[in-house]
Amino acid sequence: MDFDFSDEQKMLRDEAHRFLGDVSSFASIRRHLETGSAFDRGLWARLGEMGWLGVAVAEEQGGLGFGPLELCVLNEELGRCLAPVPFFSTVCIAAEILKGCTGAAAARLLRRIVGGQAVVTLASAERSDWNFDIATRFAGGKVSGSKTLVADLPGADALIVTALDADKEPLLLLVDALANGVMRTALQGLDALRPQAHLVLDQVDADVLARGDEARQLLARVHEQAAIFAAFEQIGGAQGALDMIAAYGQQRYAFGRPIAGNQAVKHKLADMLVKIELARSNAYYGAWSLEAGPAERPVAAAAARLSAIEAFEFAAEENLHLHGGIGYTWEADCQFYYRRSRLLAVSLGNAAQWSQKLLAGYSRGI
Amino acid sequence: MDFDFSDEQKMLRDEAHRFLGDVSSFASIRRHLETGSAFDRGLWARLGEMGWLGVAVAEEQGGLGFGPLELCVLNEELGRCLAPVPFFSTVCIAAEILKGCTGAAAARLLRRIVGGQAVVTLASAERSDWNFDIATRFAGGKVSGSKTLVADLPGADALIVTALDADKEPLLLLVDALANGVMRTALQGLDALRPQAHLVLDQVDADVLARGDEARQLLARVHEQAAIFAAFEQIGGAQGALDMIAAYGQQRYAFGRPIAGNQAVKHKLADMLVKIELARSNAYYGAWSLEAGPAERPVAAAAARLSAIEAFEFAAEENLHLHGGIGYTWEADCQFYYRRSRLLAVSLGNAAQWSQKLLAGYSRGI
Amino acid sequence: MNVQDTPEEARFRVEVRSWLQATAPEFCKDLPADRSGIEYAARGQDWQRKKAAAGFAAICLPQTLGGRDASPMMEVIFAEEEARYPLPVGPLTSIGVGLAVPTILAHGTPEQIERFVKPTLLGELLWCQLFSEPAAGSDLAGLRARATRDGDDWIISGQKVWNSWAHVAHWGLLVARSDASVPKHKGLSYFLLDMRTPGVEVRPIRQISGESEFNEVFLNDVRIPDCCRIGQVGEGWKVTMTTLMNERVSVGGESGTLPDVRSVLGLLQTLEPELQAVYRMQLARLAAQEQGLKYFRFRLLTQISRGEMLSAVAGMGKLVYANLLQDLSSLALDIAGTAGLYPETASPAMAAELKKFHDGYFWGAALRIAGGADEILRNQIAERALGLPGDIRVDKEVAFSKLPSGR
Amino acid sequence: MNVQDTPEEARFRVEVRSWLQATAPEFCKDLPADRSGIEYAARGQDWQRKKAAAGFAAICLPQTLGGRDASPMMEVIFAEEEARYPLPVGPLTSIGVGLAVPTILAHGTPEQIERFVKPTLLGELLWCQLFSEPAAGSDLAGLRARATRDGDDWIISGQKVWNSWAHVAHWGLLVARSDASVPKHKGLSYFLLDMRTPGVEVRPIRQISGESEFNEVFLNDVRIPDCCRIGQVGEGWKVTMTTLMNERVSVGGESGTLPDVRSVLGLLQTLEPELQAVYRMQLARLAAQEQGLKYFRFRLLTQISRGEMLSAVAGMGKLVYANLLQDLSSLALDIAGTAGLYPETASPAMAAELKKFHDGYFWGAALRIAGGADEILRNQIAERALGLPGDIRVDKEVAFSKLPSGR
Repeated sequence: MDFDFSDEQKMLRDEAHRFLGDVSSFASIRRHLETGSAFDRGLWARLGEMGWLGVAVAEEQGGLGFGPLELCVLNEELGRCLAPVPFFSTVCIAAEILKGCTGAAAARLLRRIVGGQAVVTLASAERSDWNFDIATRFAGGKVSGSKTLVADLPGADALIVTALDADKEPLLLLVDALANGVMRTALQGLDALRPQAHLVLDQVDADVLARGDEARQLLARVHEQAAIFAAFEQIGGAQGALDMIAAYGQQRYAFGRPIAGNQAVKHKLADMLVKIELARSNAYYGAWSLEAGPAERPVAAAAARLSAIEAFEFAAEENLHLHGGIGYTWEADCQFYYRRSRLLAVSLGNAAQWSQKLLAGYSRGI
Repeated sequence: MDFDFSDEQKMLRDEAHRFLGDVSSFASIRRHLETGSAFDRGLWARLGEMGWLGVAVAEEQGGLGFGPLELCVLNEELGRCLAPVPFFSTVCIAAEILKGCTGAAAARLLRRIVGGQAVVTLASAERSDWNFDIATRFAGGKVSGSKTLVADLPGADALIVTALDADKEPLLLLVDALANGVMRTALQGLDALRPQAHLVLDQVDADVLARGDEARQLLARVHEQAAIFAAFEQIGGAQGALDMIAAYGQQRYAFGRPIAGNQAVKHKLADMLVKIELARSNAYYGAWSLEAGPAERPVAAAAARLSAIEAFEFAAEENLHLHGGIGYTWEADCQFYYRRSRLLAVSLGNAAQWSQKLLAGYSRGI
Repeated sequence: MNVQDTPEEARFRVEVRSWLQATAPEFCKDLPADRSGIEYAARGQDWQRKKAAAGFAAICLPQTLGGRDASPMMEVIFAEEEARYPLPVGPLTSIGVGLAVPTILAHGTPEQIERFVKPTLLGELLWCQLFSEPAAGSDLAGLRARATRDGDDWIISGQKVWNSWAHVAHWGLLVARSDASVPKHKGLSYFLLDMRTPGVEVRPIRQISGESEFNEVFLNDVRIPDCCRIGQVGEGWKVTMTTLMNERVSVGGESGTLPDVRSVLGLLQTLEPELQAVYRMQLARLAAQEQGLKYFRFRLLTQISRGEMLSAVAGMGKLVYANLLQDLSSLALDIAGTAGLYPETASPAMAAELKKFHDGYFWGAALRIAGGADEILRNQIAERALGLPGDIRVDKEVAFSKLPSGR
Repeated sequence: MNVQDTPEEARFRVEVRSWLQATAPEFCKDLPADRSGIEYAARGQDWQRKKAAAGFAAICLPQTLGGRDASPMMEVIFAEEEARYPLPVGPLTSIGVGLAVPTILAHGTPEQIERFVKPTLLGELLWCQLFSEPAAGSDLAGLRARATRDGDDWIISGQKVWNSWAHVAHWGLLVARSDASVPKHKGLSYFLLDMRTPGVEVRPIRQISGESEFNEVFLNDVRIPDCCRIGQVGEGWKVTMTTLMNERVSVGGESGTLPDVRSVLGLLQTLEPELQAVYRMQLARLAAQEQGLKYFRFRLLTQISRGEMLSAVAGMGKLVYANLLQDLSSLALDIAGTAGLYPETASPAMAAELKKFHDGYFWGAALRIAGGADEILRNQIAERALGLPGDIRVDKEVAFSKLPSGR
């Protein structure tokens, strides 16, 4: 039994923890928000230099040649510090799709991602998300359609777009974000640190990355993987919220002693830790399933998501609450976890969808 | 605004509280259980003498001529002391059905109930309950069929039986429990204080009490009423459990002080009270709807049930838990509320059914 | 068991209704869009004057003070009817009428009563409450603003927070520490502060929602004449309790601008049927709470109508509502999925609904803290309604200056 | 990230498996139906002797003591493999092997070690634990059983509860108060009690489920020679902690006789589809907990496998499992409706399932209390894993005899 990350992976986590602790703070997040830019380009460049953008990309494609477990580790740390970079869109989704595609265009773009020269995002949501129940059409080398919510679109250089051809065959297309006919409209939402935009494509040049069943399966696999990565991000956020209130609860005095000495407070913090450790355990299993094979993956992803949603939501709500009045002010940092926990709770499907998936997996007898 | 029971009704409650406090204790419940008899006949006779069995029956039928609100009040007190009498079956269901029937047989039986000479119960459950999706048939004055779970059947003198005639027309029938062809099999269940039995009817003489739409509507109305009465019973039980642990928490010392001084304990007791007061408020509205008319009744019943289930279950579980080891012993009385809360949670339909009903009512726009 | 008015209440309601019908619409017209500005406050003062003239400014007060000596239920009825109109009411005037007036009546000198009560009822004086501090919220008696005697004056230094309307109020209700050498509850004194006094600086607080409904108030060597002290020196806590006892029992939820179960049900119907069902148990539980709160309020109103004192359990209204609001909003945002976080992508009607859930998500968090945090209310219910033991207190007998205070 | 054994662990597992295959079936045969009687205990002793002979009785102990000096992970592996057979194991032997032996090894004299360790490992001596009292559960150090010195002996009077196997045990681990004039933790002493001593009276406790898995033990002027004291006089609390630290970290849930999510899902399928969906969110949350517990246990095993100390958070396993068991059972009984409360009305297969939920409904309640109640575990996690402040204690510095004790 060695149900844990390897020493190397833990070293990467510690390194990420230290590095992000140095360069990304709530103060830097606030400065970034004031600039109004799509993401923190300076930090993104640093991540590229450190190799993080290609951590799970093969060495022959310019990456470090590690696997999904390293992405888990990095997502946890990025989730904790809420760094405003398009890591999830570009590295955990787009690059993972490109890795599954053959062809020179995919390989070229992957190299640009690894080198920090391209931010890439998946544009798939229309009526719903992560499927081919879509109206976007591809014909004669041009794609037209619109996508409702595209994460990190404002700063993207290239897009992976889901579409159907004339025979309603599924396609994954590659589109240059600066091409003629690409229209992006930034959206105001609950979590400004992860900008989303509306996308309209009007007769835009596009290359085919994958088609047919291959495209369908690739999308489904990346969706499941992404759920597990997201669980790590949520666990990082939940742990960040717990650490914040544990520290505050020790230094904030009321009735002559630290508020964390009250059972009403300390038992709530114990519950936070319990929820986080359950979620972490499920996420570990999810991580294991990323390497071990697809049979366990749907249930592992669903259990990881459900418990991570619960852990992060509880930690974020009660962190804010236990800070008292100050927690409700803009100057306090509680809001960032409060917003992010809500965003991540619905990213990639809401609790009802994951509940269905988990129980369906149980019934099939995993 | 006078959203409260009347002074007379409160006097009845206080009187019931005193009377039951004198005659029905956990000690007397235990003695009753050891006798193995179906119910406490001595107590039942006393209830008859005090007029409780006809409290909601018109004076011309031998009753006291009050209404359903008086039944609410009595159910709360009976729920608190868990008195082993067939009050709910006989007075809250059977008598309420008989009040809605014309005909001499119904009137005669009602008089016998009021006088304490008849325990009567409704036998309706087959595949499901409280409907006419049943196999029991009535032809040539005889009824045949079987009913899975009949509350208080072991001690019943007469039965009200749901059946269909040859044209599949719904019927409510009156059957003498001692008639030829009536077979009862007592069942072992979670709550021995409210005995249930299996019923088989083989060509048993029966009188028709009501038929067709009249029978259907009567059954539906009594079901809704019963839900509201049951909510009061649950609130009485929940309050009994809260009172028990509040007293114990003050007298049980650990770490040099009463355990109820710990926030972990006192906040839980505060939550019990909050749940009880919410349930009580909904039950009051339910009580009001019993008199005010049928439009609000489904939603009122559903809200009352859901909150009463939650309040009683929480109070019963945590009462046992906070007693510590002693709470888990047979000699402690926590078990009686623990068992009863589970029984009442599913009597008259489980939480899912009441949830559907409540939201359906909201959607209709009550 | 009756949810209708008594005959007397019904008569009063009719009177109020017809007066409002004739009077209110004019005051609802063309209200400034900025609901926190000076112009809006002026409109609120106008309306208060109008109410006072008609004898509705202080329904429970004696007629000699401009009231009508009526029961608290009549005040509830007036408020219910008034709430049917989008009038410029709320803390703007109620801090003065509902908190300052009863406090001054209970503890003030005849001169103070003469000077402040009528002008407040007439809408001439607007008030703010200067109680909470950055380091004294749940533990209000741990406040640190210093009051130092200087001849006939007091000099106040400190910082107050969560002060609604401090930026337009004429006067403030202020509690400060006049003696740090005695235990915390014993060294407080209570003052009325003219907000135009030099050294008073009011700054808006930016909330997590981005809005600013509250202020913080900095007091830099602010001079208050001793004639503006209420109650004895060192007895400020007693006066403070009078103010706090008058904070109205509110169960909220009456506002159409905040989410309720019906609005979540509307949203739920946009999902496919099987997913709808998955959310139904949770939503039904919240619905039973919402209903329970409504009828709990009916029971409180019945007590008020009978002139009975409300028990400590009345405080559960805010406790339940605040959590319900947060839970409902969070559930709604879960049902709505990612698109729900970006209202502008929806139809205008749906966008307005979604905006409501966003507001509820933030405001629910605020309500769980404001006016007695969840934990404080549970303590109160446990101790006052159930008679359970108080917490062990290490700060009761110690001089305030000797208490540990963290950072 | 690997859920498989290390090569060394795998080799050991193969060894254990083949030994069990050859040995265990004989010991599983014709076990007496009464799982708490003397005959069953004798069978347990036989099995313990067999294990000892093969070197599996004390896997982590030095070879000189009859162990094999192996890692705790090997002990886990043996237990996992042993659990595949319905053998007469459990507290019957583990109280002696798992609690008495390490306690005596840590604090006993050479004579005591000589006298008790080997016979216990060989199954000759069965043990029970005499710690809890009616008035000392969560607050174990508040125990009242008196130990009075009398020449070379001690005389013990008091009452102990929750003593598994006390009715067949040869010896008991006993802690009693030798000095009530000092603070509670300082006046305790620890003894080994020969259960055949006059004055020891064992009575079964009837549980709410109607079963009797535990006893209470009355000690009426029971005489213990001083040579059976473990540790110094007044240092009984230290010895007690050693015993408690050895209580195995258990996350339970491995028993097929208790409900799990799969069994509730089976039950759910008997409902009509729309009602099924209504229960699904709640059940999925419990399923995510069940899965989380399983993989949490994998993480603990990994730590054990590496020879690391388990952190205080390990205690959450029991906390989560006990609540999950109660919640799952209660949910199942809700799904099953009234009929579910009367198993005999169902088919035999369904009746067995329902019986499981009844058991879980009672046993979940028991588990939330036993071996550290929910509240005690939350305190431990908060204080030890998160480093938060301890509760204010009024009983730490006061002589035990001066402490208030309620009734």
